[in-house]
Amino acid sequence: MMNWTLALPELVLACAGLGILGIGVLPRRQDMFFPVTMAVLGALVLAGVLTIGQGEGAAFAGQYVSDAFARFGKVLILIGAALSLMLALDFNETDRDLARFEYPVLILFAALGMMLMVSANDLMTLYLGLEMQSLAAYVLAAFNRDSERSAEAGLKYFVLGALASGLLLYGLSLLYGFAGTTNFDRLADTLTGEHAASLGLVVGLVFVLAGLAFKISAVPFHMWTPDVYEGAPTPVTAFFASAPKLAAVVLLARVLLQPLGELGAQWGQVVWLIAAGSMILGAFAAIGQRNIKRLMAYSSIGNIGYALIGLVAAASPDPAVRDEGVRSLLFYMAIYLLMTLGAFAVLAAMRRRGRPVEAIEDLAGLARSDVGMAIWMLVFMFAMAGVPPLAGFWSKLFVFRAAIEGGYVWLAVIGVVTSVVAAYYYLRIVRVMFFDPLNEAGALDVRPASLTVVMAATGLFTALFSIAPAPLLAAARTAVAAVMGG
Amino acid sequence: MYVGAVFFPLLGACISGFLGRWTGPVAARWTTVVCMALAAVCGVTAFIAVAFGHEPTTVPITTWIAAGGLEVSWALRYDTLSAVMVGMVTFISFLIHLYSVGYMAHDPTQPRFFAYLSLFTFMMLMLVTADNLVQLFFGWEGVGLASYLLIGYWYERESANAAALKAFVVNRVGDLCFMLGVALTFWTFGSLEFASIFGAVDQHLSDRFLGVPVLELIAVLLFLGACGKSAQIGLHTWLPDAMEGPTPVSALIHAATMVTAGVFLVARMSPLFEYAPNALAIVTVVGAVTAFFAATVGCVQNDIKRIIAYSTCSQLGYMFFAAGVGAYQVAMFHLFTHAFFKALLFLGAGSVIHAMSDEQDIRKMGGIWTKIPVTYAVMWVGSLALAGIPIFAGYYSKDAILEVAFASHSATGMLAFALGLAAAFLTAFYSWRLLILVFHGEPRADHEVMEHVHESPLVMLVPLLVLAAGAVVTGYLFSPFFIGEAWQAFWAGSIHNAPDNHILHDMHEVPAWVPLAPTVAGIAGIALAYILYMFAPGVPARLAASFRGLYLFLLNKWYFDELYSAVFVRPTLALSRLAFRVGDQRIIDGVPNGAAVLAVDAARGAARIQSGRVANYAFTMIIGLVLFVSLIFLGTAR
Amino acid sequence: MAGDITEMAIGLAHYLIVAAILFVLGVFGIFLNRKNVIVILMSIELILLSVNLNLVAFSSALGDLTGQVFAMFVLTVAAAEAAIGLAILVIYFRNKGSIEVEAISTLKG
Amino acid sequence: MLAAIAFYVFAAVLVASAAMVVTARNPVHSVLFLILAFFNAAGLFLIAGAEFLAMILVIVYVGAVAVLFLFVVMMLDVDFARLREGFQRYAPIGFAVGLVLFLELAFVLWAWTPAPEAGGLRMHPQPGAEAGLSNTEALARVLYTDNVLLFQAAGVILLIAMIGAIVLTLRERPGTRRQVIAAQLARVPGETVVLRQVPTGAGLKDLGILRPPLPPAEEPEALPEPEHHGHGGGHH
Amino acid sequence: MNAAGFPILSLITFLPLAGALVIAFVRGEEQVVASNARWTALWTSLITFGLSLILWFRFDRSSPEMQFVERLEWLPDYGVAYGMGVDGLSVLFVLLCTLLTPLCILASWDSVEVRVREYMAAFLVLEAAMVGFFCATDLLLFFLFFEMVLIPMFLIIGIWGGERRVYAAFKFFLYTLAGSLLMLLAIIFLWYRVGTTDIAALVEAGVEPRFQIWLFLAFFAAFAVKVPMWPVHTWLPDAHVEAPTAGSVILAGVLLKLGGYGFVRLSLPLFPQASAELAPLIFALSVIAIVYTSYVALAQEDMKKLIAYSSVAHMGIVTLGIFTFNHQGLSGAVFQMLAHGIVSSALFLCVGVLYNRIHSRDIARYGGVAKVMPAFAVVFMLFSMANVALPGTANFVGEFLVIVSAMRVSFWLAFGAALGMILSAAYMLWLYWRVAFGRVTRDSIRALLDMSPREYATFAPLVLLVLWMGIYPQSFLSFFEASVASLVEQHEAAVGGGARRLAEILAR
Repeated sequence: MMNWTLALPELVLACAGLGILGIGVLPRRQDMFFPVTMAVLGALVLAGVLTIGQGEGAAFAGQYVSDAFARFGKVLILIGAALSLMLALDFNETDRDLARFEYPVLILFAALGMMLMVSANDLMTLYLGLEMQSLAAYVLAAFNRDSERSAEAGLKYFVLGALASGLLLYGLSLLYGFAGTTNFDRLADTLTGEHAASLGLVVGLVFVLAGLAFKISAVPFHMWTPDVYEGAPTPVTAFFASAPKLAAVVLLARVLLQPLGELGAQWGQVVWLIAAGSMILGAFAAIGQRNIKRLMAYSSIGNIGYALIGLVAAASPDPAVRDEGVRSLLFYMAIYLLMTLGAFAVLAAMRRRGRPVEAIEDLAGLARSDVGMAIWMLVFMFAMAGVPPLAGFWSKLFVFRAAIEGGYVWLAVIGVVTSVVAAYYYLRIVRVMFFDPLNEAGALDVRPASLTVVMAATGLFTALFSIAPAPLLAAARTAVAAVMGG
Repeated sequence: MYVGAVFFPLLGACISGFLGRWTGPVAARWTTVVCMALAAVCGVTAFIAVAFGHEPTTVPITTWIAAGGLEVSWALRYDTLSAVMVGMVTFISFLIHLYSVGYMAHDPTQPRFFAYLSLFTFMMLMLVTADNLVQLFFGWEGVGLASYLLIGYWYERESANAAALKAFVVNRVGDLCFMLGVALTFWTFGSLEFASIFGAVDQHLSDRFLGVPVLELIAVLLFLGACGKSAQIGLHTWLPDAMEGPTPVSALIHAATMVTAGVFLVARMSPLFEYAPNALAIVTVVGAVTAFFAATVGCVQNDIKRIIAYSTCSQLGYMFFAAGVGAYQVAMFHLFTHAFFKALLFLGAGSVIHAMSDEQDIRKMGGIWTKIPVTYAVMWVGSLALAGIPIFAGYYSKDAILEVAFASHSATGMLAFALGLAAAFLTAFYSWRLLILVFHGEPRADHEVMEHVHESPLVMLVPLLVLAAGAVVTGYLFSPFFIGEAWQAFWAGSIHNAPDNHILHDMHEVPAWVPLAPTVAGIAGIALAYILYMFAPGVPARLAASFRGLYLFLLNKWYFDELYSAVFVRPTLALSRLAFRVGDQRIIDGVPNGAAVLAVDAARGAARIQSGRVANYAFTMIIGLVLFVSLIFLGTAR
Repeated sequence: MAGDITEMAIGLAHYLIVAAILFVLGVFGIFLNRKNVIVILMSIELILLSVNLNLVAFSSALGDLTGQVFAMFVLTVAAAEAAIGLAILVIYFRNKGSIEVEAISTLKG
Repeated sequence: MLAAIAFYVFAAVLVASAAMVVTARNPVHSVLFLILAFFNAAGLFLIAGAEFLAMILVIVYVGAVAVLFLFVVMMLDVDFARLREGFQRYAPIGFAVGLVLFLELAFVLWAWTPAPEAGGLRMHPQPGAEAGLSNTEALARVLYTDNVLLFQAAGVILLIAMIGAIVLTLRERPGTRRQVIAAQLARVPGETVVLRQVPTGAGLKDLGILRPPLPPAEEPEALPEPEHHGHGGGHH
Repeated sequence: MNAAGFPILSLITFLPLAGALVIAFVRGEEQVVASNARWTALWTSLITFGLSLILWFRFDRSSPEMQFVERLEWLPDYGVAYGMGVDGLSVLFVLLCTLLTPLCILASWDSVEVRVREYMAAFLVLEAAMVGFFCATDLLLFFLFFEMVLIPMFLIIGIWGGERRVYAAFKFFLYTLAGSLLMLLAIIFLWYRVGTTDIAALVEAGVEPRFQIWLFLAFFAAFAVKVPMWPVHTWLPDAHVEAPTAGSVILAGVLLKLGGYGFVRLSLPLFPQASAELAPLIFALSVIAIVYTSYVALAQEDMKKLIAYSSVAHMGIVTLGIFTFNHQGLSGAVFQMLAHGIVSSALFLCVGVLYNRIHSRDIARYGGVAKVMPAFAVVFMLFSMANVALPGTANFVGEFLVIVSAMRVSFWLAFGAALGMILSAAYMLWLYWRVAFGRVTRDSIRALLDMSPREYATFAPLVLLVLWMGIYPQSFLSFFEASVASLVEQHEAAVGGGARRLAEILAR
C-alpha cells in the first residue's frame, strides 16, 4: 500500500547508520574513527546515487514526497555532508579528542534529518526532520567537549536553537489549528479558495518563518551564528555552513511556496526585510573581525541574504518571476555550498605546529609559504565577492536577475552596495595572504592531502564554472518545475 | 625642387640629430649646412619660379586626417605668398646655419643644436607651404617646439628653462584660439583646405555664431593665435625672455622667421579677414599699440639682445597694423625686409657678444668699435635699415606701412599712423643708443674681457655681410613687386583684396609730408640718441632719476610680467595646490574614505550588539518576531 | 469525555489563551533570565508544553487526531532535546565551573 | 460545568506554576514547579479528551524528563548563592515586547474559526464514540500506519539524543576500573594469587598487593560504571 | 563570416591564459623558475601579438559589421551566448592590448624580482581578460571580462606595488566594483526585457525612453569610474603611483579605455535618447576633468601621479568627444584612446626607466637627467610632446578631432576642451624641466646609465607608433571610419526629431 521504495535513500542511510553505529561500538581498539568515517562516506555516496535514481511521487500517507526539488536538495546535502566529513578526516585525527566514531555517525544522522526535511510534505515531517538534524548539530557543536569554547558554542546553539524550534512549533500548531491539516497539499487547498487567509494562518506563518530563519541564520535570527561558528571545531563549522543551511533553505522554499504560496504577499515583505537585513549585517559586521571563522559566519549571513532575494522574487504573483526566483535561490545555494566548503577546507588546513589557528593574521604571507593553498583561497574569496568569471558571480547574477524581474530594484541595489562592502573583507583576506609578509609565528603546517582534494574539487568547480553554467541551471529549473507544477 | 626645399632641412635634422653622436660634431654641422644650402637653392629657385615665373602649384603628398566630412591632407602649396616665405626662410636659415658653424664652434653638443635648427626650418617651411589650416597648425606648433628646444638649449641654466617653458605656454594660449578658429572654420565652411575656404567665403558673409558674424569670430580667433606666435601686446612676454637661446636662434626664429608667422597667417587668410572689418580693426589697434609699446620699452633696456627683441616686437606691430588696414602686401614686404636687417642685427649682436666673451649687458661694453670694425659696420647698416633711413631696406617697407595707415582714413588707421610715427622715432633712438653704448665711449668692461675682444671668424662674417647687403638692397629691389606697380602680377591673387579695398593704390596719394615724416622722425631719434649718449652721457641717468616712475615703468616692461605673475601664474599654482590638497584629497577622497570610516563604525556597532549573551540573542530574536508579526498586523489593518 | 470541546462550556479560545500565556512566559524565561541556564532549559519545556496544549486543543476542536499525534512527537522530541541540552550543560559546567547565564559570553563580537 | 471549573483551576495553577518556574530563586524549586505545571497540563489534556497524551505527559515527562532535570540540578553543584538575582536591565522593554506578543497572539487566537473546509481536510478524523475506540486505540491505529515514517524518525531522534548524551558526557579516564566479564571468567588462580612475604611494619599500599596492575590503556569499551561527574570525580 | 577561417579571437583571448597555466606549473629553483616564467610570458605574448596581426591584415575596413565572428551557446535558455567578434571600433584595441603586454613584460624583466612566476601569470591573465573584453559581442561576456580584469590588477598593484599599495589596490578594486555592479543591474534589466544579451540584438530591440535615463546612469557608473571621469577619478592616481611600472602601463594603456570603449559600444547605441539628454552632464564633467585635473597635475610632486592626473584630463577629452555624437567626435575619441594608450604607456615606461635606476618617483630627486641620459631624454621629450598633443604626434589627431567636434556643440565646450592644451603644456614641460633639465647636482644622477638595449626595444615600437599615428593616422582612422559612420547614423535615426527634455523623461 505504501510506496516504501520511494524513500529508499533515506532508508538505506538510516540502516547504514545503525549498522555503522553497531560496528563502531564493537569492543575493539579505539581507532574506529577512520574506518567509520569511510563507511559513512560510502553510505552518503550510496544514498546520493540512490537519490539520483529516486522515483517520483508521495509516500507515507502523503507525509513524504520525492520530487526533483527534493532530489536537487538531497544531492547537494549529501555532497555537503560528505565534503565536510572529508574536512574532518584529517582535522579530527590530529586532535585525538575529536577522532571519535560518533562524529561521522552524527553527521550521517544529520544528513538523514536533512533529507527528511527536503522531502517533507507535512508539517510533522518537517518538524521531525528539522529536529533530527538540529539535535545532531547541537552535539556536533559541542563535540570538542574539553574545549570551553566548543561547549559554549554548543550551549548557545542549543538554547537558541531550542527557542527557535519553539517558535517554529508554535507556528506549526497555529497553521494546523487554523487550516485544520498538516499536509502541505491540503494546506494549499485551503488557501486556494476564495476565502481570505485568516490572520491566524499568517501569524503562524511568521512564526514558522522565524524558526526557519534561525536555521539559515538570517537577520534577526542570526545571532548564534558567529559565536557558534567560532566555537565549534572547524569541520563542524564547515558542516553547519553548508548542508544544513541548504536543507533549511530548500525546506523554507517548499513551505512558503507549496502550501503557503498564496500568502506570498504577506511573507514576501517579511522575507524582503530579512534578506535586506542579512545582506547589510553580513556586509558590515564582518569588517572588523579578526577571527576568520567569525568572519565566515558573517559572510554566510550575508550570503543567505542574497539567496533570499530569490525567495523574495518568488513571492511575486507572476508565475514566471516566481519560478525564476526559486530557481535563482537553488542555484545560489548550490554554488554557495561548494564555495563555502572550499573556503572551510582552507580554514581546516590552518594549523601551526599541530594546533589549529583561526586569526586572519595567521594567513599572513601564505602566498609565500604555500602558494597553492593561497590561490585556492583567493579563488574562493573572489568568488564570494562575486567577481567574474568565478562561480560566485553567476549565483549573484541570477538572484539579482530575479529581483529585477520581480521589480525589487531596491533590494537589488542594497545587494549591490553590500556586495561592494563585503568585497572589502574578502579582499582583506586576499591581502593578508598575498600582500603581507609572512606571519612572525612562521608558516602553516603542510596541508594534508584530504583537504587538498576538497580544495581542488571545490576550487576547480568555482574557477571553471563559467565554462558551463547551463547544467546546474537546468537542474534548478527541473527542480523548480516539480514544486511549481510547471 | 618644391619638395626639396621643405624636406632637405628635415633630412639634415635627422642626420644630425640621430647620427650626430656617431658622425661627430663637425660632420653633423656641415651636413646640416649642406642640406640647408640645397634647400636654399631649391627655395630660391622655387621663389623665382612661382613669383616671377607665375607658376603657382600645389604638391599633394598624402591624406593626413579624414574623419567624416573632415579631410585634411599633407600638401605643399606654392603660391607667391608661400614662395616668398620659402625663399626668404631657406635663404636666411642657410646663412644662419653657416654663421652658427662659427658661433657654436666651442659648444659640446653641436649636433643637437644643428638638428634643432634644421628641424625648425623644416617646420617653418611646413607652416608656410601648408595648403590647409591643420598643416599650418602642424608647422605652427612645430616651430613652437623647435623654439622651445632652442630657447632651452642651454638647459643647465634655469633661466633658459624658464624662458623656454614660458615661450611654449604663452604660445599655447594663442594656439588655443587658433585651434578654436580652425574648428569654427570647419563648421562654417565644411573644409579646412584653403582653396575651399577662400572659394566659399562669400556664401557665409551673413552667417552668425554666438550672435557675432562668424567670419569676424574666426578672424579674431586666428588673429589671437597669431598674437601668440608674433608676440603682440599681451602675449609678447615670452619674446624678450626667449633671448636665453643662442644668438643665431634669436636671429632666425625670434626675428626673421617664426615670429612673423602670425603676419603670414593674417596674409594667408586675407580672403577671410577682408570680410571681417571689425577683426581688422582689432588687428590694427593691437599692432599699433604693440609697435609703440615695444619701442618704449626698448629705449631703456640694457641687454643687447633684449633691446633687439623689443625692436622685433615693435616691428611686428607695424606689420600687423599694415595688415589691419588691408595692406597685406605691405605687411609682407616689411616682413621680408625685416627678416634681413633684423637677422643682421641679431647676428651682429651675436658677434659682439662673441667678442665680449658672452657679455650681453650694454652697460658693460663700449669703446670697441675699432677692435671689431666689420661687426660695427654691419650693425650700422642694420640700424639704418631698422630706423628707416632712405635707401636702406627698412625705408621702403616702413614708409609704406605708415602711408597705408594714413591712407586708410579710418580712425584705427590714424591711430596706427600716429603710434607708428612715434615708434619710428623711438626705434631710431634706441637703435643708436645701442650702437653708441656698445661701440663708443669708454670701455666699461673689465680688463681681461677687453684683452680678448676680437673680430669674428670668416664663417660668421660672410653671413653678416650677405645680410648687410640684403638690408641695403632688398627694399629697393623688391618694392616694385611687393607693393609697387607690379604687385598684382607678383602676388597673383595669393593675397586677396576685397573689391572695395584700394589701399595699395591709395597709399601713393597721401599728402607729401606723410612719406617724409618717418624719415624725419628717424633722424630726430638718431639725433637725440647722439645728444644723450654721445655728447651728454650724464643726462640719461638724471632723466631716469627725475622721471623715476616712468623709467621704472618702462624698465620693467610696463609690468606685464609682474601682472601676469600676479594674475595668472601664482593664482594658477595656488589653485592647483588647492585643487589637489583640498579638492582631491579632502573632498573627493573624503567621500570614499569617510564611507570607509562609517563602515568600520557600523562594523564596530554590529560587533557590540553581538555581545555574546544568550539572553540578548534570544531577545533580538523575539523582537524580530514581534516586529514581523506587527508588520503583518499593520499590513492586514491597511 | 471525548468529543469536541466546542461543545463544552470551555471554548477553544480559552485553551489557546492559556497556551499563549505559557508561551510568553517561556519566552520571558529565556531572555529575561540572568540566573542559571537550567531555567532556560525549563523555559523551553514550557514553550513546548504550550505548543502541545495548542495542538491538543486544536485536535479536539477540529475533531482530528493529527494534532494529538503531532503532540506526541513533540513530546518525544522534547525529551530528546532535554537530554541533549542537559548533556551539553554538563560539559559546559565541567569546562567553566559555572552555569551562570551572563558567563556564557566568551564568544562575542 | 464541572469541566469548566476543572479547566479554570488547572489553567490557573498551570499559569502560576509556569510563572514560578521562570521566577523561582532556586532551580530546584523551578523544577518542582515545572512538575506541577506538567501535572496541570495533563489535566487540561484530559479535559480536552486527550487521555493518552495526558498519561504520557505524566509518565514520560514527570517521570523521566523532569526528574532528569532535578538530577542534573543537584549534580551540578551550583553555588546558588552566587547566582545573581533579578532580571536584566532591559526588563521593561522585555515586558513590553512580551506583552505586545501576547496581545497579538490573543487577538489572533480569540478570533479562531476553523477553516471552512477543515472538516474535509482531516487526515485522521477523531473516531466517535460509536466506533468504540478509546483515544489510545485510535492513536495507535494511525501512529503505526500513516505515521510510521515519523514514528521511525522519532526513534532516530531518540537514538541521536542517546548518542549525543553519551558522547558528550562519557569520560574514559585512565585509571577507571571496568568490569571485563570475559577476563574475570578466564582468570585462573595461578595468575592472580601471589604469595608474598610481608615485611613487618611496612604499608600494604607500597607493596601493591591489594591493587592489581592497571588495565592496558586500549582496553575495549564496556558499559560504564556509575561514574562521578563533575570536577575531580565529584565531592558532594 | 570568419575571414580567418578559425576562431582567431578566442585563440588570441585564451592563448595568454594557456601561457599563464604553463607558468603556473613551472617548478624548480627560484632563479630558474623566474627565468622560465619570463621567457614563457614573453613568448606567449609575442605569439599572441603575432596572431593578432592577422586581424590587422585581414580586417575588412570598409565594413561596419562585426568580423571574425564566433558564437557558441552558453545559456541557451536565457539567450546568452559566447559571442566574439570585432568591428572597427574594437579591433585596434585588441591590437593595443596584445602590443602592450609584451612591452610590459619586457619592462618588468629585471624590475620585478620577487615572485616572478605569479607576476607573469597575472599579466597573462590580465591580457586574456582585456582582449576578451574588446572581443565580446555578448553583454554578459562583456561584463565577465570587464570584471575579470580586476583580479589580476588587484594582485599586481597589491603585491608588487609601492608603499601604500594596499590602499591603492583596495581603492581601485572597490571603486570599480561599485560602479560595475550597478551596471550589472542594468544589464540584467535589459537581458530580462529583451531575453538575450547579444549586444546587436539589444541595440536592435531598443530601450523605451522612460527607462533609458536610469539604465544609462547605471552604465555610466561603471564606465565613468573606469575612464575615470571627475569626480570618481581619485583611485587612478593612487593606483598608478603604487602599481609597478608595467601595471601602470596597462592601467593607463588599456584599462582606462575599457570605460571609453564601453560608452561607445554600449551607452550610445543602447540609450541614444538618454545619451543625448545627459550629454550636457557628461560635457560638464569632462570639461571639469580636463581643467580641474590639469590644475591638480600642476601641483604634483610625484612623477607618476602627475602623469596619472594628466591621463584623467586626457580621458576627459575622450568622453567629451564621444558625447558630441558626430563623426569627428567619435573618431577623435576612439583615436584619442588609442593614442593615449600608446603615449601614457610610454610615459609610464619612461618613469619606470628612471625609477629602476633611482627608486624614487619624487620629482625633486631628479634634475639634469638629459645630461647623462641623452637618448632617454629624447624619448621622454617625444612622449611629453605627444602628451601635450603636438601636431605630428598621435594625440594631436584625437584632440583636434574632438575639439573640432566640440565646436559643433558649443563654442565654450570647445574652449574648455582646448584649455587643456595650455595646461597640459604647462605641467608636462614643467615636469620635463624639473626632471631632465637643469644642472646635475646629485651623485645619484651623475651615475645614471643611459637606456639599455632592452629598453630601446621596449620603446622602439611605441616611438614608431606615436609618429606613425601622428603623421599618417589614416591607417588607423580607416579602421573605424565605417563603424563610426554607422554609429552616428544609428544615433541620429534613434534620436530622430529632437530628444525629449531631461525633465520630461524623469518626470514620467
